[in-house]
Amino acid sequence: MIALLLRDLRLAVRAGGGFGLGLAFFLIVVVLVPFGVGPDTALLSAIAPGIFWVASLLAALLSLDRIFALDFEDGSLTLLATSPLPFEGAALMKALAHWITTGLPLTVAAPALGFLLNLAPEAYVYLLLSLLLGTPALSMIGTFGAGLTVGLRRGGLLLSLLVLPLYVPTLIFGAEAVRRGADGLDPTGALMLLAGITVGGFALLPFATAAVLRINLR
Amino acid sequence: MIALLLRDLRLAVRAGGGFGLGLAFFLIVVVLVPFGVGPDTALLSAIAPGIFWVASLLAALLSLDRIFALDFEDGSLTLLATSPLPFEGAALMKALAHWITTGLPLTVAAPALGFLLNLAPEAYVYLLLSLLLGTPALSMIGTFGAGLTVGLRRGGLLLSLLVLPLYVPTLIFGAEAVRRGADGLDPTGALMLLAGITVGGFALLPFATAAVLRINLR
Amino acid sequence: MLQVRNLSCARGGVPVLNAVSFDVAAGQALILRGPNGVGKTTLLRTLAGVQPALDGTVDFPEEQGAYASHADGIKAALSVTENLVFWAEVYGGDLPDDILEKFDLTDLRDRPGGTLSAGQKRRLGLARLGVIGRKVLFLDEPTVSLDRFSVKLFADWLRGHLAAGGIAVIATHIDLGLDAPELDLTPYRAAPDAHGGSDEAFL
Amino acid sequence: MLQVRNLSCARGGVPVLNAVSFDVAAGQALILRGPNGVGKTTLLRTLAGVQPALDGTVDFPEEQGAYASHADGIKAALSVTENLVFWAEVYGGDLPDDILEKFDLTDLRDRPGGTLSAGQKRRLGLARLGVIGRKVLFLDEPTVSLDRFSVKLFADWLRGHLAAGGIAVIATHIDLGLDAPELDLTPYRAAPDAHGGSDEAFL
Amino acid sequence: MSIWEYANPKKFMGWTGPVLTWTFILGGVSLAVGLVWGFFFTPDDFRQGSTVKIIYLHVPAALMAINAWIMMLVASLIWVVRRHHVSALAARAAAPVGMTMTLIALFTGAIWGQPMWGTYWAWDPRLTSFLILFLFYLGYIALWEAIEDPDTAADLTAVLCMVGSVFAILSRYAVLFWSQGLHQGASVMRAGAVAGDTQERVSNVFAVPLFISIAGFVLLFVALVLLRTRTEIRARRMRALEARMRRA
Ligand code: HEM
Ligand SMILES: Nc1ncnc2c1ncn2[C@@H]1O[C@H](COP(=O)(O)OP(=O)(O)OP(=O)(O)O)[C@@H](O)[C@H]1O
Ligand SMILES: Nc1ncnc2c1ncn2[C@@H]1O[C@H](COP(=O)(O)OP(=O)(O)OP(=O)(O)O)[C@@H](O)[C@H]1O
Ligand SMILES: [Mg+2]
Ligand SMILES: [Mg+2]
Repeated sequence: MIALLLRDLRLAVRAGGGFGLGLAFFLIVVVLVPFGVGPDTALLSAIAPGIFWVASLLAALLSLDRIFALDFEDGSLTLLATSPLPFEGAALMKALAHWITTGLPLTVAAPALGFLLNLAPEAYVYLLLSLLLGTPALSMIGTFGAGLTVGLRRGGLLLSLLVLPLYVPTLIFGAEAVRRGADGLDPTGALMLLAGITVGGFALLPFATAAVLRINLR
Repeated sequence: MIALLLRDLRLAVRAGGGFGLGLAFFLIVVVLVPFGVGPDTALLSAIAPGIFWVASLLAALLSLDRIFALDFEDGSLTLLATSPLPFEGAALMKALAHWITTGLPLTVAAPALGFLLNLAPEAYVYLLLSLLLGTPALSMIGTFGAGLTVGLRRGGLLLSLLVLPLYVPTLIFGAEAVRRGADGLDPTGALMLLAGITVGGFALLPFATAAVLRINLR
Repeated sequence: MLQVRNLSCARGGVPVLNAVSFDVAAGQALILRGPNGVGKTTLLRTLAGVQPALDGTVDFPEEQGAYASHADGIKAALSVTENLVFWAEVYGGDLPDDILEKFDLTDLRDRPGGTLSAGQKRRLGLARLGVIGRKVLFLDEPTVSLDRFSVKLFADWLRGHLAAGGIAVIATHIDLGLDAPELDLTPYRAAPDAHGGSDEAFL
Repeated sequence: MLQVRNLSCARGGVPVLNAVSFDVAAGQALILRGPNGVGKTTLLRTLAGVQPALDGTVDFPEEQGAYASHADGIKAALSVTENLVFWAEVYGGDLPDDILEKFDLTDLRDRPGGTLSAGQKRRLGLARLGVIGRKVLFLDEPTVSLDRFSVKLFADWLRGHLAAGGIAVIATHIDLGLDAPELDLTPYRAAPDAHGGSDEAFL
Repeated sequence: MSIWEYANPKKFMGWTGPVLTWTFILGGVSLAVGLVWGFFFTPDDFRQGSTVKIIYLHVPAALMAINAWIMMLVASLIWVVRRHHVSALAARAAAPVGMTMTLIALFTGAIWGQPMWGTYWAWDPRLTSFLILFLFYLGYIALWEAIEDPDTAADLTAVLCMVGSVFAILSRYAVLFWSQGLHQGASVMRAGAVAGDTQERVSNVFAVPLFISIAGFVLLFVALVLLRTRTEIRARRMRALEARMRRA
């Protein structure tokens, strides 16, 4: 299983940028919002927690269809399915690789971008915490969605359509945690729920993902 | 050239949903933002023009990599390049097909979604107008980006990274037009500039796109 | 020992093959023949467990099957060696020392998979079979794009594999120069009214 | 009439073939031979104008070339007929009436391209050549995955094409049963120190 | 002998060796002089206090950030028209340097913004255009990195650079349309900067070290680009040798 994780990471790096690209997209969304909304700092600071979370979600989303699509097209997925590797493990590793290449860099960098949207200083630590707890769930849920849509041609949009509703709870709790942090309230509840989603997702979704993949390979 | 346009539209429809998917994504982003930002109506109505434009931009973005990727993988692109069809025309048709499947439905539907974000009533007509004038530019610029990155494995993210900065002027003028409309100011200037970008883009970018495609096919 | 009994299989919900039965003893190969579209790929996929059978049984030593499809599963960004090492690790083994020579890949060892020619890619895809150490091989047109020399190379390797007690079921349109029985699938073609199609219940 | 003079070509910045010259008269075919990786695909791509030549000239009647690569460009969601009609329209022609029979696609006419077997797909890919009405064909392993009957079918069609004054340059590893001269590319292999690779300027 | 011959990789390696050393030395010296003079031997500004001294980093970096892109554009055009490999590599070499300059301008600006405007970041047109410029650099570099074949990469990035330049100008205009800013006008570069008599005039005391510092940045930029181009040429040489060895 580690072999698969390492291969995926290596592929991501080789393909140019690997870790940087998810981050770059995140940065760009964060930069674009003020262009749309206007330069008013009070307004920006009010919507900052939400925008950061929506941006992470979109950054995760955008790289989802690559999780299985390439392996499907070149036949590796079929070969992996007939290999001794437990397919659930493979799904888990795929999610992990996705998180390491998108969620993790984004978590590390988000606080550094806080000032672009005038995020309240108190909220920085909660932004970091909520992303750390929440982005793995985004990757795992997304991997499930990617498994569902793998052989479909217009995968990209359909995938988003399927995955975004599944992302809603993560988004709500994540943004809520940061917002409460910014307002000086106690965000522990939201953070706990976020952690719950991540733990639950990682416990159950690898099995669901392996199942849908097997069906799609038939 | 019409044959190519018709084929692409037919493929989009066959692949399930065609016209609906871009729209659905747009809808979802518009719905997610209140989850992230919180339910404060004054706040939402202030950011509505920006969010609508950012959402259209992301909806356009998400389907970009499919413009050439499938044709590249199955070899049609090489066959098209050696066909009597002018390649510039092919690029133009691809952009048009993309607009018809994402930009157009979104333009038609956006005003109907205005109430979700409490858009000011005066702004509806300008939202429609700005999207009508601006989304073709998004498709054409995106087609150029798709041509640049076709053949690269992690195309999806790199594509966004390249295309989003190119989208900035369109976004600014588009959102500005709606915002001015909402504030009761005169948005003609912004709309004119938007139309200018679209016209300029369609006049020049097909050539750039054909050039980069030829390079990528080498 | 591979035992296939009364196997029926479908593709895209339509029954394709009906009641195929055969045995392949250890050390033996079986060549599947039949015109395009008769169901060779479908049969191999069913044998390998990629898709479920409509009916019948497939029996071979657990955890000993391996499938090689039309697509080779080669990663363009990984080098030839890295591609092979990955599969060796997935199957929990090591890279045999002589595998690169056996498939004439020594000169290409550090080339990225994406820069190989069609035949070189195929050789790499076949080399995977030598790496994973499985006994029962299901091979779908393994020699497509190979030149004569490479076909011989592969046939030699296959003979070695069989001599060591391996089994191979091979769909192919050309002559591999193997001394193996052939099975023509044409007689097993499912009749248009065959039972078991996914929608039969609605008729 | 196809004239190739002193053609050198490179792949991935590395010179592959050096000073290839040949003529093919109208009504003639030329079979390219050579081991895997010698540069057959590269040569065909250069002839068809997909990639630029390092050196030398290719001369054939303007707007008369057509290229068929390893990949067939078949759209999975379009039916067999729709796939062919699209190419006919791109080339500004009509679908010849007998094209489906000629490539044994009549039974498959309404099947989506994605549900064809490997050989059926190939037949569809080849049928495109009959639709576009080009004279000078550059074919890269056209008979991969085809059964014997289909190979014959294609060879027959090709003979007809040649009889009508067409030209074909064909890379293949198997015998098509065509009576055509062969050109082995091995002697034209670019020497390791050949000039013209994209990085030669740096040495 | 035409000037283009100096762009032959071998020639280029030959003449840049000594030039490189001297530009580095000269650049280092003028930068040191400019900065030391600026930091320690100029009076504090009557409005901005000692924070004004950041100008000796900020303004030269900002200027070089823009000039680097212009240089890349020119080099790309030369590559497209004349297909000189060195010019493509020079464009590639300049990008990270330009991006660093952009970052320096952004960071020094942000540090300066805190005392001046009470915030590290404001969506001011000038600052925003630099952010966009940063994104253009990022995309350009990412595209170079993502493509295996160097000639393809050179061609594609050249097209990107040209199209990007058009859009960068458009963005600059769009950003002005979108927000009126807090940022200072371009008084240094105005003709009458030194001799002028407006309120905004940068007085001589500040201007001389500033110009020395700008000269230092320019020389350093040239040196870095030469250095990186040489590295790129060596990498290509390695690649070519490896390819040849593989085939031998
Ligand atoms: C954070 C991002 C910032 C960026 C990207 C930026 C960019 C620039 C640029 C491009 C120039 C050169 C203008 C020219 O001479 O044509 C410049 C000059 C200057 N900047 Fe900034 N700036 C930033 C922040 C600030 C801040 C916060 C201040 C402080 C108030 C400031 C004060 C100045 C001054 C005084 C000049 C010299 C203007 C002149 O006299 O020419 N900048 N800046
Ligand atoms: N994905 C699919 N969906 C529906 N039908 C399919 C699909 N793939 C193949 N078929 C059909 O199933 C039948 C058997 O196909 P199969 O691929 O097994 O043939 P094959 O013997 O391998 O042919 P070939 O020699 O051309 O590879 C054919 O009639 C084919 O058209
Ligand atoms: N995309 C690529 N990038 C770099 N080198 C390549 C690429 N594709 C092929 N090559 C190399 O170029 C040489 C010629 O390849 P080409 O595909 O033309 O061979 P071929 O004669 O068609 O072989 P085959 O019979 O296997 O199809 C080979 O050594 C191959 O490894
Ligand atoms: Mg088959
Ligand atoms: Mg080939």
